[in-house]
Amino acid sequence: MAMENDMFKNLKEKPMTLRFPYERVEPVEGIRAKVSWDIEKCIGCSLCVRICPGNAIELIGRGRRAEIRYNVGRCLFCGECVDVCPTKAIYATEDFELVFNSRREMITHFKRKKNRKKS
Amino acid sequence: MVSEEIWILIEIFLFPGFLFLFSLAFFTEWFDRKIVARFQNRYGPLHVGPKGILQPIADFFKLLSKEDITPRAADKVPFRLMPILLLTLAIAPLFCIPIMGSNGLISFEGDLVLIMFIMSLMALLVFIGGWASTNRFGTIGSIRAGLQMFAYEIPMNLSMIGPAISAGSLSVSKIVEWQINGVWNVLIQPVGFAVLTICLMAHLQRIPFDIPEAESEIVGGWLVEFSGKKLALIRLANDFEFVLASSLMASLFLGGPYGPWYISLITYLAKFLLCAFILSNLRAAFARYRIDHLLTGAWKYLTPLALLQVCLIKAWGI
Amino acid sequence: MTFEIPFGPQHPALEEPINFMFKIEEERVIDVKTRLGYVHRGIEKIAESRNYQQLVYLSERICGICSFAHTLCYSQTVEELLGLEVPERAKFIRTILAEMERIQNHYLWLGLTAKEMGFETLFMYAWRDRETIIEMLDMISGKRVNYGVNTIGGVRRDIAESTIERIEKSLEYLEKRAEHYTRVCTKDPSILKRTVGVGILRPREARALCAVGPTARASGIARDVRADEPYAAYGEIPFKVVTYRGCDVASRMYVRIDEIKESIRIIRYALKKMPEGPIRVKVPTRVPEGEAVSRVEAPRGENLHFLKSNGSDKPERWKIRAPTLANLLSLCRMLIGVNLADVPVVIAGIDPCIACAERVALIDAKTKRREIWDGKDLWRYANEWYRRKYGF
Amino acid sequence: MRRSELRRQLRIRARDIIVKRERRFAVNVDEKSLKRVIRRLMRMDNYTHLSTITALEVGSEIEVIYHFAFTDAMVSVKIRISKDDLLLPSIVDLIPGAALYEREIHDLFGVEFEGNPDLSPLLLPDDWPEGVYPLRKWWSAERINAKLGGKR
Repeated sequence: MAMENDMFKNLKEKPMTLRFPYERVEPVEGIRAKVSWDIEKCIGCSLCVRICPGNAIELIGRGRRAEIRYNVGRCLFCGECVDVCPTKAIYATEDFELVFNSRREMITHFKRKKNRKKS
Repeated sequence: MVSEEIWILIEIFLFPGFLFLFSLAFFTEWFDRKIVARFQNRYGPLHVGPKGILQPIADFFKLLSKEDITPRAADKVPFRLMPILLLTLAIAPLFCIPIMGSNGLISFEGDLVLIMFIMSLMALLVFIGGWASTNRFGTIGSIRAGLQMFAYEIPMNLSMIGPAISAGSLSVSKIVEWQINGVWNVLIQPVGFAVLTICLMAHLQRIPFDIPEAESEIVGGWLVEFSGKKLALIRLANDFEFVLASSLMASLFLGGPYGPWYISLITYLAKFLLCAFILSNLRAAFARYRIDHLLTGAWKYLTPLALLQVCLIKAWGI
Repeated sequence: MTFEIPFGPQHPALEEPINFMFKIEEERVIDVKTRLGYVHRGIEKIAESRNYQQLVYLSERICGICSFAHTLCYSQTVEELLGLEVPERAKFIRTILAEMERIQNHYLWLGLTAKEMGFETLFMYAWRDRETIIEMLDMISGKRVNYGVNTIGGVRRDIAESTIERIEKSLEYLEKRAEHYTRVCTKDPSILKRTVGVGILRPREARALCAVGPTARASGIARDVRADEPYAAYGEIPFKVVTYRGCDVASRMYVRIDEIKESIRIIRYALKKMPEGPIRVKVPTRVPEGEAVSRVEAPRGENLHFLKSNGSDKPERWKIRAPTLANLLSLCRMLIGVNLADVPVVIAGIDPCIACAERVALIDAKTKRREIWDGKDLWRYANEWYRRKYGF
Repeated sequence: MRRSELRRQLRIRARDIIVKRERRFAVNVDEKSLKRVIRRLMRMDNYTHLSTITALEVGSEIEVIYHFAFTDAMVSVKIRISKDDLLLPSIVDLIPGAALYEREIHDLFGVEFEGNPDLSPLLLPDDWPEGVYPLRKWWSAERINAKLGGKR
């Protein structure tokens, strides 16, 4: 009963809920979502592999020619790897709507330009 | 020249009859869900049809296609029969309500008593349905439905008798005619109108009084074992009851339709929507009461108020 | 006639699986027996193969809603073991975020209790207002739920100047809504009928059953870790411990709504008094041998973390006791004598977070083998077994 | 609250009270004096409540710690019992609030609390095999799986 005036005021206002597929809210600028590598800068120091709480990052090869296998399924989006990377090779993207239909798709393999011809 | 029988058939099956009532029932459910949603600052049904108007029909057909389980322990006959009976009992009184012109399809002296009898039969059916499902929650739900019936039955009937006394007849059509050339009952019997609204909320088992099917306590109450076609029929019966309740309020207290058939249709629908709005508003504004609140509340306040209202009308001798 | 009603693991009134077995006599509860274990993830057993830095994120996932309180408590325990002093600014940021989480938790609780009472509109409004505070947390930490701001030795995100005005604006709105809800919850007849005099917990019983947090404060016991043992920046911030003497669900509601207002005052004070300076201190990975206990006032009550380290980079024993476990016995005590219709409201009264209450176990790195013991087997086994027994 | 005041209240040897830091006290007791010490602790004026009971495995013994919260400090009462006679007096009669904590430790450690009215399993499924205490160090992941019949 005590909510009457509040309810009638809401009758006129535009509803608060969003019609999701058609109306979207743009992510906040400091959002921490999926991370991605600029593989050329990576020096293969595997600091990010050790820091990652979800064991989502895997290093293949060593040194300058190392490649990264990044499993979004295990990633917690905590951003520790972004902070710990000495050469700032890892950057956070804004894409948080992640949908996959198989586990294999979750794993992205960052290859280097030179190696791509070989493997 | 359209012969008499075809005209009557059209009236029964098409216009103020089944087709119209079915679409009105679905429309009212949509209207109710939309209004309550807007009260709660959200959209309500949106995607099925323009502004979601076909959503109730979609729900109905979805339920029809669902698997229809009859529990092993339930006693089969009343369990299967109950939804069908509930639906027929919900539609029957609607034929006595004047929609086109000032008298309904079947209007005879005493159809108000028929409506009252059918409404109490419905509450009894709910009790049987819950009891027949022999589910623990179902049993508790049906006991509560029975208890709730004792609470609202007497004040509701008393408040319905009020307009009959002032109009001097027990037929809804005559009451409507009396109001057309007289004054609307709601102006001379406001208390009766309030008591009837509260009791109809209890009859429809809507939020403040949806104790028999309180999902957060007894997981759906008497409805718990019904599924598939049975649940579809029960929900449709619920919509019809909502239409019956609103149109009762409209015709007994707000004067019902008057004038040639197309104007009377518009006036009927306007008053009908006003009453539906009142019921939806009440649904959004309250928390659910406990069964003992309803019982004490009904016996301590509703019944004396209804009695007082009836005495007042007799005293004024209108 | 007496019924035996299972208020079982799957129930619309419960967000998380917990099982109560009620003996009902004419709608009155006469006996309660409770069972946990449906959402037991064996978090501490998983913790066995994680180092201290990674455990911060594990402690965050103990409970979805009071995640900041758990990380704060865990970080303080490790800082105590390391003998580390957190920079002043980090303390203030931790206090601000802890209070924001309290506001968000109390609005969520208000909505849930309204849903149990069947009051859909209040449920929708409370959760709509909760959105404003979640936007604030999203702006500061970049994430809506598990903020990942807290870490050992300080905080990872700073509160920039630009965000402070937006925080002020949203605090005004939240304060106005808190006023509105106080008026609604004290005047609306249907809410009063469903909460006043329901689920009574006498002060004497609350003390004997060691109730914590708002559940104890609603029975007149002024027990608040922020006042008893000021951690983070609570020492410098004056605030009032809210207590009511009603001992029923209604007074628990008023305690929480007043605490929202109290938190807003704390945040405003902290925002003004926040000093400049670093927000994080370098932390060694190995923790010296020792034991530490630390307590934090989570929105639901007192959180306790006990940590025993053995010099390596993995903890030896990590015991977490969440507030819900402490209030469970008081809940069983409150439920006796309540009639069936009020059971969900009384359960919602203590704001149960069952996932928290499951924190039990021991971890040890003595075996040195890299045991990928996954809590899942224990959890999968428990669920599958229940599926067979109850046949649903 | 200072160490001397604690010693005077509990009337036990000074050796048993260890001050870890200004707000943390640890009191070592044995089975006989456990209840006596707890009763005296509860009589102190700024006693608030029993926070929780922790159990951990130290070599061949199991150490049970009772964490008592006071308004200005925390006292942990520690007691060590050997693995073969896992018997402790229950304190439910003194503090009813300890019932769930004792059930928990009984579930996952096997410590018997005589005097606790209901030690039924709190966390583990009802037909959990006897003698398997998943929180003992020996019971690692593989062994528990093997014990549960492996196929699960």
